[in-house]
Amino acid sequence: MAMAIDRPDAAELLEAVEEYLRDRALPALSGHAAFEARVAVNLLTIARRELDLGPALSGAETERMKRLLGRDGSPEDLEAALVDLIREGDLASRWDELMAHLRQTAEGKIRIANPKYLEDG
Amino acid sequence: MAMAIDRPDAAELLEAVEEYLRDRALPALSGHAAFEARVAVNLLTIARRELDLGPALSGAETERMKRLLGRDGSPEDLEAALVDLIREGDLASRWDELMAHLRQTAEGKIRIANPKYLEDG
Amino acid sequence: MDARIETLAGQLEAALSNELGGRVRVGNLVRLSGGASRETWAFDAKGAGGGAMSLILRKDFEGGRALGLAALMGEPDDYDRAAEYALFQALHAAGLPVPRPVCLPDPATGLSDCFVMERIEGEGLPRKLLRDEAFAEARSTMTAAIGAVAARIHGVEPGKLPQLPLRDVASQLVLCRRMLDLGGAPRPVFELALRWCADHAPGAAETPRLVHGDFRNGNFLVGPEGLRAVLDWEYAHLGDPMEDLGFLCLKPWRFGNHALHAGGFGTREELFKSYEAAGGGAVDPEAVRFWEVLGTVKWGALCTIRAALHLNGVQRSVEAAAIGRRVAETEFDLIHLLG
Amino acid sequence: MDARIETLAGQLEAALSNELGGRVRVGNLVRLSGGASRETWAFDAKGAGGGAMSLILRKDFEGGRALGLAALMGEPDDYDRAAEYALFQALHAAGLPVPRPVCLPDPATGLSDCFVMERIEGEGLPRKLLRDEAFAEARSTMTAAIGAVAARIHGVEPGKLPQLPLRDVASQLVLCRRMLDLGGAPRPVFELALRWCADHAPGAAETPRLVHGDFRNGNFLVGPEGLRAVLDWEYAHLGDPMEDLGFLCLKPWRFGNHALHAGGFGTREELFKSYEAAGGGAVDPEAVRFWEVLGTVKWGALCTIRAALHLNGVQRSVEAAAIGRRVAETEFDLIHLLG
Repeated sequence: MAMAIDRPDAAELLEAVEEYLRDRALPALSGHAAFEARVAVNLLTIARRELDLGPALSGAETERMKRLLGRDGSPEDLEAALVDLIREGDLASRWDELMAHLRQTAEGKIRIANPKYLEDG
Repeated sequence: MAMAIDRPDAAELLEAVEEYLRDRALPALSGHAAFEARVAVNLLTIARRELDLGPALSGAETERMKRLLGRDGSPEDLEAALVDLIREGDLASRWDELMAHLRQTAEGKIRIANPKYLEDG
Repeated sequence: MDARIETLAGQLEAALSNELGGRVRVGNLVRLSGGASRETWAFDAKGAGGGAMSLILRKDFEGGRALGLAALMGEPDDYDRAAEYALFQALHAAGLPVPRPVCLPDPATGLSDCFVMERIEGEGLPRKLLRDEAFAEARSTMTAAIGAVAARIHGVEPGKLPQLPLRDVASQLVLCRRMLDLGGAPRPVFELALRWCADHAPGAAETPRLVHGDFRNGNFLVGPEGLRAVLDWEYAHLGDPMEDLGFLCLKPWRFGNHALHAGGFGTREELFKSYEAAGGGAVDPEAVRFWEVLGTVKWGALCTIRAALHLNGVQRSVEAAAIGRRVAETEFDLIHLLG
Repeated sequence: MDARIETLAGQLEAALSNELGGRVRVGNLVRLSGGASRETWAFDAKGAGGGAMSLILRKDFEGGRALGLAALMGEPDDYDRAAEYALFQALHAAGLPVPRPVCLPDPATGLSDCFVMERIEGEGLPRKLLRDEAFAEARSTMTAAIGAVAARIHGVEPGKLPQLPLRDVASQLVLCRRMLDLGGAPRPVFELALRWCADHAPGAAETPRLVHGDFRNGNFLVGPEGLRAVLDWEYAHLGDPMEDLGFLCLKPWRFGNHALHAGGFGTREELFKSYEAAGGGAVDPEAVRFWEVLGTVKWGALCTIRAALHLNGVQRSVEAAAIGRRVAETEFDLIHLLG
């Protein structure tokens, strides 16, 4: 962390708000507002995992797309090219490679959004 | 934003939690828990500004340190060298440059943490 | 809120008095939770003769119909609450386990876009049905009961029903395409699944049958002895009966019981056996799998829509925001189904 | 909480009955907000003769003293509540505007680490004092009153006080160094300020004087007519009287009235004039500026400590987390002071 960011940094701020919501607000709330407090805590844990894992997962995804498509480009270009391939290209010849890429990408998103889902199988 | 991150992304999740805290939780809370809800909203806005501005501010700070110290290195190395300079080096000869760097760094942090403080002058 | 409850109770009293004759009194009116485009209220009604009824009011949310399936498909929304009421009358007459429709209020009473039906007691929350000791006996009968009720739904003579839209594979692919386009940037997994569906569509049935259209754990009302009713018919249409069996087997309705594809209650094989035994006709497992894939795309696309409505400010909430991040789960499920 | 209030009320009745003689009854006991290391309670006490008193209980927070200044300086914490009580007795005897100390409870009553004092009615919140119409008249007198009270504080004969620690520049720089080291990674701005302070320390006064040590807007109790009392003497020590004037002028206590350095009430010049007019001796503006710098470092270092206590799990709260992000403001203030 560079000097430009003081502590508690963004992830640590989210943790403080999570604790407040869970330990202080939730016991004082009832009904739908209490239910939403639990959802809000979950959103903050998702955001924290995104700050933690997002950059590496995005980078790995871009590398996989470059290999799969055999070309360079920005993540947005590569993604658009991948969608074109899937909509109109010859998929049979690289089905396994494509599915492996999509599986890894989906697993990465789930590691951020709901890691328990991967354990469920 | 790469595919690896679905929407709402981290900043958008924080915005949703801010709205929940301000519009749904706060009216149902009282006393210290209500006060803390306002603080929590503020923490989330700080975190969002950090996600937005942090990378560019950190990058600019590193570049300034390289110029000021006349050397390359990781942000951590450069920061340690700057602290050494301030503790033991000859400051008189580069006082203005040093103060300009420190002022820009502090202003950057405040743009994230409490932008109104800069308007106050 | 209290003022609204009083107004609503008065309107219900007027509508029910009209319908049933004599002075009807309404009490214990409470809004039930849930519903993104529809409100559900529970209440009790007492007639002049002292007879008491437990009732439900289903009412369009203000602006709710703009969020409905027909609006998304660009169709005129003929399927309003009056049409749903007529469907309930037909279903109830056909002997299906559905709440008895009681009253379609005259708009002159101030009530519109709604109808009143009988309230059947029972549990609908999937986690309770799949976990609670109180439903242990019910669980042992659920797969057979679900298979049998599906067979009865699909066996209803279409001529005895009010007009329902025909939703074949092609129209459902159009719907998914439209929802995904509204839901944000193109997603490779959904694109792949749509292409797969176009390539693997089962042949159309000779006669389209009544299809529930949202046939899943979550729309079953259950007592300790077993299945009591099938709810939420707003997506009912004519089409391929295998659609209901496929949709029932989606992973999100298994709530952790992943080896038990049929809503977490039983295996696919048990479901198919009970469906055929109840006279549902021969099950086509490949068609069921196809509808599992298309159903997963449809569910995932609906999630992207809920998230987009949050992101573009139409319906903001932490729940809607959370749903946006669950789309990855449907992508993961699709990869398993196709891989 | 209710059980704790009942116990505390009973202990206070025992302690006050001991102290004052006769049966004392305690009522309206409520905890006031704020305080990271100390609890403050307000209550009413009624003696057997019917006399009523409005009182305050100051009590160490459980584990609170471990967070105190002495603990941070590695000193034995002699300055406990008994010492603070003795100080209040001396201040009150010297005629300073402080709450009258009433009782230092015998630990046999179950009360320890606390004392009881008179409750003076008045407003202490800086934003109200600086903005509310009710304090318009008070505001016009505040700078003169603050200067005068500072002169009276610094004029107290040290021999009439209980023993207080001497805190000269060198010891305060050691304290700041220690706090900053505990507070996290080295910060260039604070390093620069500490070096500047070491190079610019004013000469030590011939006789160290009583210094309040936390002399700021926020520790003044005010009525519509003007200043009523100076509170929060826990940082009182012997040292350079210019320290109190410098600390008063820090930016964080101006609450937006930035041209009015003296707590947002008046200019530095007005403050100095009233101090000298009240017999406080000649003000050394350079020394005041020095103590502004050192006070800003101390305040910033305290903020880093609060944040570190949050980060290492000792005292978690959203407030403590927020304070960590306010440190940048003190860095910004230091750059203005030094630049």
